[in-house]
Amino acid sequence: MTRRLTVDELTRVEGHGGVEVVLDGSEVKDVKFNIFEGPRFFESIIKTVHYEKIPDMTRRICAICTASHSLASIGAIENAFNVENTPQTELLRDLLIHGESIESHALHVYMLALPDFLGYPDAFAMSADHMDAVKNALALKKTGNMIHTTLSWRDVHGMNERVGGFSKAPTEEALTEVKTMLEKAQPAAELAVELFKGFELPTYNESDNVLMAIDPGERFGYLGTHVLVSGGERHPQEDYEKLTNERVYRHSYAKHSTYDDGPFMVGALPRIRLSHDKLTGTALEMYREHSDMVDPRNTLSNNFCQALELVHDVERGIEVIDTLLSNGLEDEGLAAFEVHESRGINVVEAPRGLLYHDYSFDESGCITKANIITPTAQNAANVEKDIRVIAGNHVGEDAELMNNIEVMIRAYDPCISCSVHLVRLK
Amino acid sequence: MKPRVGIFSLTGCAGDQLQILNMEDELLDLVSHIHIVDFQEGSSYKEEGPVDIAFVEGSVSTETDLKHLKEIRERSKVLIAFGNCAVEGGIQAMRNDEGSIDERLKEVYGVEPGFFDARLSKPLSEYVDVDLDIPGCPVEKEETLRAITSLLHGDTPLRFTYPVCVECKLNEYPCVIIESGKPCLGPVIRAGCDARCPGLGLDCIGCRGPVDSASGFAAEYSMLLEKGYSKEFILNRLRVFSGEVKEDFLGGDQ
Amino acid sequence: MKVNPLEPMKAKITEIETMTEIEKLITIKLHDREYAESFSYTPGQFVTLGVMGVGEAPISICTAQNDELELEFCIRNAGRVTNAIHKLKVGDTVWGRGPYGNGFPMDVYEGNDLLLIAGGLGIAPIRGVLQYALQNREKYGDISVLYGVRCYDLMLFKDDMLDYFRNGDRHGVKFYLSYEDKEDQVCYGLACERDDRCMHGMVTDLFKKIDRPSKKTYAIIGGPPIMYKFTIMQLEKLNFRPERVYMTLERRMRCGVGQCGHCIVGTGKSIKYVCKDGPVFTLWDAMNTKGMI
Amino acid sequence: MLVKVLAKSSFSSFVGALGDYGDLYAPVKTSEKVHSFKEIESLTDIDLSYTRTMIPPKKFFIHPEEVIFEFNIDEELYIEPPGGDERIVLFGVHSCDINALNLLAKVFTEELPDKYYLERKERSFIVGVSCVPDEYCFCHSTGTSYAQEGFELFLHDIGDSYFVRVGSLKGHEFIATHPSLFEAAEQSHYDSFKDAERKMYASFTNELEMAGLQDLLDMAYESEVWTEYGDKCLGCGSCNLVCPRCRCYDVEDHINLDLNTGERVRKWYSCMLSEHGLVAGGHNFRPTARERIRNRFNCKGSLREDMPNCVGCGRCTVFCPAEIDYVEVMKKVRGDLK
Ligand SMILES: Cc1cc2nc3c(=O)[nH]c(=O)nc-3n(C[C@H](O)[C@H](O)[C@H](O)COP(=O)(O)OP(=O)(O)OC[C@H]3O[C@@H](n4cnc5c(N)ncnc54)[C@H](O)[C@@H]3O)c2cc1C
Ligand code: SF4
Ligand code: SF4
Ligand code: SF4
Repeated sequence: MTRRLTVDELTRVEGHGGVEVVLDGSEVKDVKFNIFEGPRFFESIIKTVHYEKIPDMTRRICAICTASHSLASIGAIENAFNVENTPQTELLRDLLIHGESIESHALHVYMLALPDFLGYPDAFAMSADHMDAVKNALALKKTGNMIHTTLSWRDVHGMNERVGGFSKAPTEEALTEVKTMLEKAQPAAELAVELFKGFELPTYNESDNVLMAIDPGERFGYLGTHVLVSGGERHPQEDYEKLTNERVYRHSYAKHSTYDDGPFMVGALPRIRLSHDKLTGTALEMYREHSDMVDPRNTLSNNFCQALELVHDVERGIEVIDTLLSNGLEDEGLAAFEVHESRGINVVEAPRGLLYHDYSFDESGCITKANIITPTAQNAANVEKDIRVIAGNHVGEDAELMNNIEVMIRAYDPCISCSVHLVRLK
Repeated sequence: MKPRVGIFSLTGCAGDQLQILNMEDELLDLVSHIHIVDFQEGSSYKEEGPVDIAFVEGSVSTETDLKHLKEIRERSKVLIAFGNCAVEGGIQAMRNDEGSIDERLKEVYGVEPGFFDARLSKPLSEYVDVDLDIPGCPVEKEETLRAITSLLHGDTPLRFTYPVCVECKLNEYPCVIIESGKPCLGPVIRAGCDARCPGLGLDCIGCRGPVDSASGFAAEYSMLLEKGYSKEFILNRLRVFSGEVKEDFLGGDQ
Repeated sequence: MKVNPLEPMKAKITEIETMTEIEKLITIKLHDREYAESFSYTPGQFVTLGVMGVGEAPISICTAQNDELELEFCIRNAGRVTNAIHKLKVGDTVWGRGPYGNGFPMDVYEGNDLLLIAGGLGIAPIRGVLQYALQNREKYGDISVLYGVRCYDLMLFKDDMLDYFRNGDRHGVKFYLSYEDKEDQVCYGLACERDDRCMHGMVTDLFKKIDRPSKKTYAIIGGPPIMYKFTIMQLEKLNFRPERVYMTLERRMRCGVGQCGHCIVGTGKSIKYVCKDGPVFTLWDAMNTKGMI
Repeated sequence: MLVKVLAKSSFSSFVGALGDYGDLYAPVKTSEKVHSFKEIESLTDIDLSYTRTMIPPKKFFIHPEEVIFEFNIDEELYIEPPGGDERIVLFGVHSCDINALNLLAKVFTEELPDKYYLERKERSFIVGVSCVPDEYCFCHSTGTSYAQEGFELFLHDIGDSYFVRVGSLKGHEFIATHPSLFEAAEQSHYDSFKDAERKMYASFTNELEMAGLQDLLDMAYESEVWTEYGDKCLGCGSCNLVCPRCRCYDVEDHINLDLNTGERVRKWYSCMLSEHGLVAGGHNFRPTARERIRNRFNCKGSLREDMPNCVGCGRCTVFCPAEIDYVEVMKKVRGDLK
């Protein structure tokens, strides 16, 4: 007899998604990771729009990854028009994307995932017994947001980062203030690692994972031009189509990505796994101490990796600000460049993993064709693989199975509003 | 008894809910004044039954959204369209009058009509009575908080009924239209953001949607035409956050 | 005592009477005795009434000055502030400033006949005029009142008005009533009771019922903007001189003291502030101030 | 009127001495086309060659947005926010703006004295400076190109020194406490002053004939002018907000999350905004841009104390994104009677 088990609506995730598992006894017949956020057609909407306002539109693909989208978008445009940026711009962008990571991870690790581990429906309920954790989360999140507002001028969907630089450079006072906040936030970040290292990782979803992450260059980070794949491959971002191989699946309505015909994973776990040697001081130490918590065969390690990244982000943020302050800040205005018929591709690491923007322009700088591939779309196939594994290994109550699946999915920190290509099947 | 508050979301980027979570300094105080019965992004806890204040973000873009919205309306005393998607239909409504949804599905997904549960993105008011709108992409934290306190106080929240230019002037920001001919939408967009973009030397792209009196649209349109912007450029600009800019907004000569 | 003209003064609600579905009669007593005792006004003047945390709204005082240190207001629930006032109970606090504006110059009218014309909520200030005139009955000649309502349910100050209607002779007033809703049985009953004083129609139709006003009559109007135009046409037919027609106007107001600029009317030649130059104006003012009516 | 002379070589000592009175504000260039009265830290920030600031000095007396009361519901109290005691010096104000402040003072102090305005006025020290008109200035037409009162000191540039008129007791006291800065005015100084004034007057290129304008506006009530410019108008309110004579404001109550305390805020408003004439019940006395723009020009054209409600500073023209020219409209009113 077959049973259909479902989670109608995943909670504590960005956007709308659900799960369906069809079992025959203990045999897994079918699994679906359904995404039913409404269609937003960004790639078709932005056609004919002048490049100048493209980042303003595409950053609205997702609220929590807004800076990643805008930087991916700006980068693609700059690659198309060969824009040269100043070192100050590069540093500010680096700071910005670390800020986003802090904000996003603080929200996810502390407020969305931690309640799972401690057994609460949400952070508000959790605050009754763990006020400190919630206050830490809010303080960290606020710090991330502060970086965002200082550089981008709003918590969500800022506007100050632009093609060719920043419209207005932050003042030294503002950056110094951010630095003070970051210093104060350090213990809260480290506490996240302390908290998660104490949780025993369930093993029900252990299986092989192909991991993919950006090559951050010298230091651990979220910007770069190449992509690393577990096993040692390194590809230029321009090869992204080969890496992601998107397809529309009849059931789930983000397009699914596959690599070499198999699922792969992007996100904190791949990043830490592939570039942990480039982490900052404390984060590196903490990684070494608890490297057993970073298990490439267990996607639940993702939360711990996010906690590690929090430590890194805070430290790295301070470092970047120090460099900026010692160089002195200048209102440089935006870089000059010429618009021509062209195509540009760019990759960044959003908090949830690799994000690609690819645009083609006509000679006046208006978009003729666009393609955007988000981390959650890339992870979808891997999520389904994990569901199969969990369902296959499961013995016991169905309710527990579905709960395990939900916890696992949440560990990916899926950002469904972000998945761009999403529609629900009629 | 604490008012029962629901924070619901339809199609959008979830940024307006996030703005509630972003009220780091006030969040705990706020939740102590209200009883949250639904908050998809923030909590697994859900409760059936009536809702005193429903915040609904996102636009209606699927049959499921529509069903959900009608259910929310049914159980809610005050329904608030929360954010630009809910108030105007959002960025995803920008091309509503250009080509059908089927063509877009074909283009983005390469699938045949009828494959997906999708409809043209529309604001909530297209389908249900909306008691209050809080505009913005995303909503402003302060405005949201003010609306909540005002509702808790038993009052109707104040709305911004004047354009961004007012705040631009009060801040003494140089006008980007006058200084450099940029296509600023400030004159026709609802204030409340403290003229953030002009403050950075950027032209307002209208993320708070049109100010109540749409009479300025025609004047804005002809002003930008006069400055040499093409019709397509202006429409691409006006439509991003204004839903379908009605033809009659733009006067006869377009 | 009071140094900041924008500072609201405390008052307690002593009585609330629900008059219609949307209007309440609210009696207040000023908290500060000195302020209360020095509070002198003429009918047609207004105060701003407010609720803390919501705002203020201009409201006409609808009584004539008397020895009771209490003031009455007829308040229609029309928006934020008025809604908040409607929610208050006896004993609650409201906040007031005033009195503001120029009321009806009752001394100017002395020795003359009065023709009062009111529609809807416009009866609120007119009631004060009537009260004053009746309290000082000997100072005035004939007093006639034309009051137009939509239907009986929406009639304000019902007890007073029906008393004037039925016992006008005793009070020294000829009281005429018009109603718009044909189906209204109560009003129909009143019309049957005295068909020379009550009829179906607009308030302007009542001009058919009244005797031709004497040359020394002052006409005094209160009502919604649309009513003025038609009433004035009637008065002009009766050869009223423009300086013998008085009316009270409504505009948006934020301060009540001629600062906030919302209530401005007129042209370069004659700019007026309804709050401080009015709200009571003559027809001659209106003829010289475009946009006033 | 007392008159003195200030050598330009003493300029920096003079400005320094002004700083003793209070915080010094003067025109600073903030962008290509905008000057603003800002607090001065260094003498070099001051740009006395400016023509007009975007926001006039009224901002110091009626703040763009200010709390007029704090309230407490439980305690039943409206509390005036502490007025502060900082004193300010406004340095470099032009005659048109001084005249505008004089008229504004009438609105805010004459009938019912506005406490906030009065206190700030009391604690201010205004130093006027002569100017050179540009193509938008028409203050000679409105009779406001010369300030007779409303300042402590007025500096007229006469070459290598300033001809200083003393406009108030406060100004006189300043001179008395800084005697070394000033010299007595000689006949030659008077001559140069008159010369400079004559030159200034001759350099106006913009002009508006004022005679009978009030009547003309009245007669032009139904003129096509209002439709023509109403169609062009964006309804953005900029013209009012930059006008030194406009003073419309709005009032809002804000309540805090404790649902007990809060504040009453007043902020600048504009008659060009759609809700300016809206009353409860939804009736709008000025429903479209046509009525609103007509109202604005009528208000501007009206007289108060025999002075028009416009001081000819040209701001509303310069800072109108739709490029509606005040003088052009008024000229059309003259030419387009009905
Ligand atoms: C001299 C004078 C005397 C008066 N006397 C009386 C009297 O005796 N009795 C009496 O009842 N009234 C009287 N009024 C009218 C009274 O002042 C108004 O009804 C009152 O100001 C309404 O204030 P409010 O805060 O309740 O409404 P508000 O909420 O402030 O409404 C004010 C305006 O905003 C509009 N508005 C509000 N919300 C919205 C929205 N969501 N969308 C669009 N527009 C909106 C309303 O339509 C209205 O035009 C008088 C007015 C004046 C000037
Ligand atoms: S910059 Fe934009 S918002 Fe500011 S005044 Fe100019 S048009 Fe208005
Ligand atoms: S200026 Fe315009 S685009 Fe910028 S935040 Fe305000 S409304 Fe949005
Ligand atoms: S109306 Fe225009 S020119 Fe006249 S004072 Fe005001 S801003 Fe200046």
